[in-house]
Amino acid sequence: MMRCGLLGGAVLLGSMAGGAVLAQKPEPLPVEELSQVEALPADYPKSWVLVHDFHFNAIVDGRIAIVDTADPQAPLKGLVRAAQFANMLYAPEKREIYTSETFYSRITRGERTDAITIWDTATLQPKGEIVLPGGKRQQSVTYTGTFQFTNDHKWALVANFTPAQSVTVVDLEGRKVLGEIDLPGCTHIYPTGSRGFSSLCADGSMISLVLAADGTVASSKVIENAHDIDTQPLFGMPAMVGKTAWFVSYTGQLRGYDLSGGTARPLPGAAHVGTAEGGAPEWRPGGWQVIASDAAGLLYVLMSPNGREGSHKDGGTEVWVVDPVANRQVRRIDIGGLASSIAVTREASPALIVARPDGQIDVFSAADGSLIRKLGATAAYNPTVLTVVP
Amino acid sequence: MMRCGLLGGAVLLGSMAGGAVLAQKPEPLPVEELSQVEALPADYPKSWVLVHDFHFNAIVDGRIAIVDTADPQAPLKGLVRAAQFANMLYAPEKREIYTSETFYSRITRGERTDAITIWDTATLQPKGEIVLPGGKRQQSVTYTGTFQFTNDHKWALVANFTPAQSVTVVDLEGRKVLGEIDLPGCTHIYPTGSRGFSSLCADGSMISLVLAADGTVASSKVIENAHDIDTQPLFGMPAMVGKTAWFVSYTGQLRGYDLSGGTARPLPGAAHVGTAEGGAPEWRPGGWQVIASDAAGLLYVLMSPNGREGSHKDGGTEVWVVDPVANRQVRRIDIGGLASSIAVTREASPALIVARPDGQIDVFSAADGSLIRKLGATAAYNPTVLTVVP
Amino acid sequence: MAGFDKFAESLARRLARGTSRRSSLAWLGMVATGAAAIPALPVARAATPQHGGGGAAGRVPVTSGSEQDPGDRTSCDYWRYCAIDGFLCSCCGGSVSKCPPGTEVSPITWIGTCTNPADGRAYVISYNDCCGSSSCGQCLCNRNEGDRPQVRPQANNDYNWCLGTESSIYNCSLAVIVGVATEDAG
Amino acid sequence: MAGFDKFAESLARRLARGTSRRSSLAWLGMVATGAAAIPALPVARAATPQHGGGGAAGRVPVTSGSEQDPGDRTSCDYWRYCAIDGFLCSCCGGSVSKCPPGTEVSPITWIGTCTNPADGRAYVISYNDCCGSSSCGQCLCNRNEGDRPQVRPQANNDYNWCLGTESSIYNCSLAVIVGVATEDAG
Repeated sequence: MMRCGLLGGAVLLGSMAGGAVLAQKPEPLPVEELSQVEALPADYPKSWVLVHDFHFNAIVDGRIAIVDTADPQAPLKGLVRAAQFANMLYAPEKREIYTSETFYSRITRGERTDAITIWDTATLQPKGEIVLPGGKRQQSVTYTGTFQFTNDHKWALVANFTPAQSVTVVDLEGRKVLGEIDLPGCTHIYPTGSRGFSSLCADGSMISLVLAADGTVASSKVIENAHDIDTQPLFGMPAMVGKTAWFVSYTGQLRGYDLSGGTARPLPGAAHVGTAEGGAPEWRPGGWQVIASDAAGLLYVLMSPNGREGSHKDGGTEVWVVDPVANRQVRRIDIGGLASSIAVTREASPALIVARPDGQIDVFSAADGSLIRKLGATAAYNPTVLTVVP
Repeated sequence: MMRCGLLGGAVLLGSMAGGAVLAQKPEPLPVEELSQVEALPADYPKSWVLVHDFHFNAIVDGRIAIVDTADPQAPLKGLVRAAQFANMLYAPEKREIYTSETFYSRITRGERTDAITIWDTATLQPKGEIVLPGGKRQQSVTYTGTFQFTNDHKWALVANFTPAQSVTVVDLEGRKVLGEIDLPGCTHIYPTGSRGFSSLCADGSMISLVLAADGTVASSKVIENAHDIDTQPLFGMPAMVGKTAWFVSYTGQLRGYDLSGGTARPLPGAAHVGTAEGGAPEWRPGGWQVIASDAAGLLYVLMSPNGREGSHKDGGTEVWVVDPVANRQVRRIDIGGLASSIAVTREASPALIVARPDGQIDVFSAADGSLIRKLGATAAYNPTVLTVVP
Repeated sequence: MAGFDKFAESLARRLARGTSRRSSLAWLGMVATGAAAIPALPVARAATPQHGGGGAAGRVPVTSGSEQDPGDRTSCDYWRYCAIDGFLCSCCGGSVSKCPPGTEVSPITWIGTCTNPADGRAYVISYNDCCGSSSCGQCLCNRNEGDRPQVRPQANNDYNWCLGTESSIYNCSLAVIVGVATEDAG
Repeated sequence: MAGFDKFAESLARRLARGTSRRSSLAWLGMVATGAAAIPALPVARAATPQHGGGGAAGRVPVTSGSEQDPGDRTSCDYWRYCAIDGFLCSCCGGSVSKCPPGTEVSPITWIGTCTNPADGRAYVISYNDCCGSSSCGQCLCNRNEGDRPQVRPQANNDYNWCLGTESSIYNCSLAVIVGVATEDAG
């Protein structure tokens, strides 16, 4: 580095001398070392986000992009394979990333293998694999509810859909499948209590299951009238505030479910994202991952000014910040164009991460809504789910 | 169809009546049949082209697009898998397409399998597979010379590169590998004689091998000074005129090799694509598949006006038609923008097919250079090699 | 909505032919659960971000030839696509009702209800996926009229509906008329 | 060109450490065959068609910090990329000399000779591929100064140089200085 500084000076002298090459040339640039691979910090900084790239033009070749939203020079830190409608989980304290994927022996045909791959956070190399039996893993455009932790990150739950519905219970630490729970009519997994989960059901109920130490169902309870698919359909992915899952409906109603105990408890009272002028015909939530929380418990909802039936995946142009407990709209953030997914980091000064349909990722201040930086379309083709470092 | 016409009339009447819905409504559209899959003619028309899509953004997910260049409404007729730097061969008389591919058990990792897949031209369904041993299949940006027929389409030859060089001999009809021929220092396969092939070698020679009935080498012959890599490097893919392979060099020299006998025979005399004004600094061939032939034996060469060292893959904006035997430039075709690959169909009125770097495919008259139709970017992301129906 | 239950039953019967007993029974249950809730809605074009080298640039319209089935079948605006999410098979070597060669039709799928502007009727459209060949990559189209959360599978277009097929690899989506939902949706 | 044979020998020795005996011997032979022909040439930017959602839009330049190694390493114009064909590892989680995490470096590769505009020297650049993760998709760059047909492998950038690695899946390409070809290329 000292030598580099010196050489820089020499080149400057040369150019000052009218561009002529000096008789006294600098030393050549040194030969560089081959065979090196970058390593990441095993514990990701809080500015990092795991961006699921659905890769619509090659779904078999989906990925997770590890992105530092504070580094506009090199936002993409690395890629983890997430093949064929994959899902991803991140366990920071274990320094592991898990992908649940589907493979065919000839990419598009042949023998099917579903498996969870365990990746090291520092090297992004696979450390192990757990094969999932039956070829029944649910394949969807990315949702968080089809692959979830329970039992303190020791287990994973995998949603199945054939279209018969069930959940496979996996012991991540023991690297083995514990069993399968039939769950007809119910969908998505919301970790509940210390070892269990809840699901939303097609008849409007919610079901909560407590699991035994061997992965079987110890007890279950149905909560009737937990959601209304006809009048207030809920976006599939909630924002978590502690152990409370906050869902937003297609029209902006907020529904909280306390998942801290063995049985889910719908929070009483109605909250709403609020209203605003200028909608044509009205403001509604719109996008893919439309709701996020910050550490203080505020909710951030991606809003479309062109809300109508069928607009719920069209994306939004503003983010509305809402206090769901006080049922109060705190502020509106103009994100300067259409976005499809949002998340809020857990940094000391939290950032609102905005992913756009063309892959552009922008970083705003969650506190005042000002634009901090633009990362460009530098990480993912089709960013679906953004997972912040907790 | 009769009923449709009637209904159309009814709707028209309705609109003439000021948009009011008639009391006499047309019959509803009929319920349509489920569970149908389109089939192709087993013998492809001569307007069809097999377009190799390298799919740079997902090389593991490469494809062959079957394209009807005479159908601007639906140019894409179907896709055939061509995974991971694949190669493709087409045997019209067998109504088969062959892909030589590489697979990993976990897409990017795990156990490697190289295989030839045999596809039916009508259904585009696989009919069989021949596994290639050793995990040594050459992977390159698409060249025709790494997978070739010999022995009257009964056998295929697969180039290997580890970087040790060899050729695997495959009995397509018998669905088995016959053996492997070491070929150090030589590259690409040019079918020669009735059962054999030639390769270009790094020392400037060409080697021709005659194969025995069991796939071993019956005899071989080295042709010294067959090409000059330093001063006249040849684009890798020749245009075939009968059994003569015409190569073009980076600067526009044309080299013919008669491959009809057991040993390749370099044609005497020098031919050249010719020159033209307006080059900056000069006109040179440029693109990926830069040379094509028509049924009359004329050559078509994709030319860049910005020819210089290193420009040979930059693409070209004109196609020069050359008679290589008379060594005469016949005409120049302005193709209205940058293209990377060209081919000429064997239709009664042959078409010059032009593939552009953004995937657009245009069709020109080979006879007078006029634009016939534009197919748009409707078939492939990265068209590399165009194979016309013979 | 009248007649929908009858339609759902008939649809389930037709679908049952092409799929396993267990999955068709599950499907039948789902159709029965959700049938009454599938609405007939006005057609509106949703934002469809284009990605990749494909897309509509330079496409020549493909029409039915019938004035009662108007519109360009390679355009996301075509009336039948009101609840589709995926690549249009009409751009992939297939049509609205036929899969491209080299693929197979998923026997079960989601359905939407789209209004035909020519006759004012709401038709039930089955968005069967074509499977076994990877992402077609042409004419990506995402519209969501009547699309409901995954908890109501038969009204959700986010599932990979390549189910009951030899391969679950997704290539493109059809838009097949399987019935009339309402006589007048206007 | 003086000194190049010595360089090639040393390069082959370094490469031999990371690869099998058979392939390194084959490689040594190839370097010896082609060594005298690798030219030092002026830097010119080739056409680099962009495809897909990635690309240079919105990129912030990445520089070496040294005036003797000038230019943006995420730009195809950077002097070291004069004969590269692929995704720039500097855009993929790596750098010009380091592979992104999750990949491994190919021990053998092709080489180009690029002129450093700051000191006028022609450097020999090794374009090792990073392997085991699929197409990075960022900063596709194709330049071909000194690129020669596949018959001279060590001067050809069309090979997938993910050879001698556990996986041959291609992710991105490095541009590592491995020597000085000529003292003054100007």
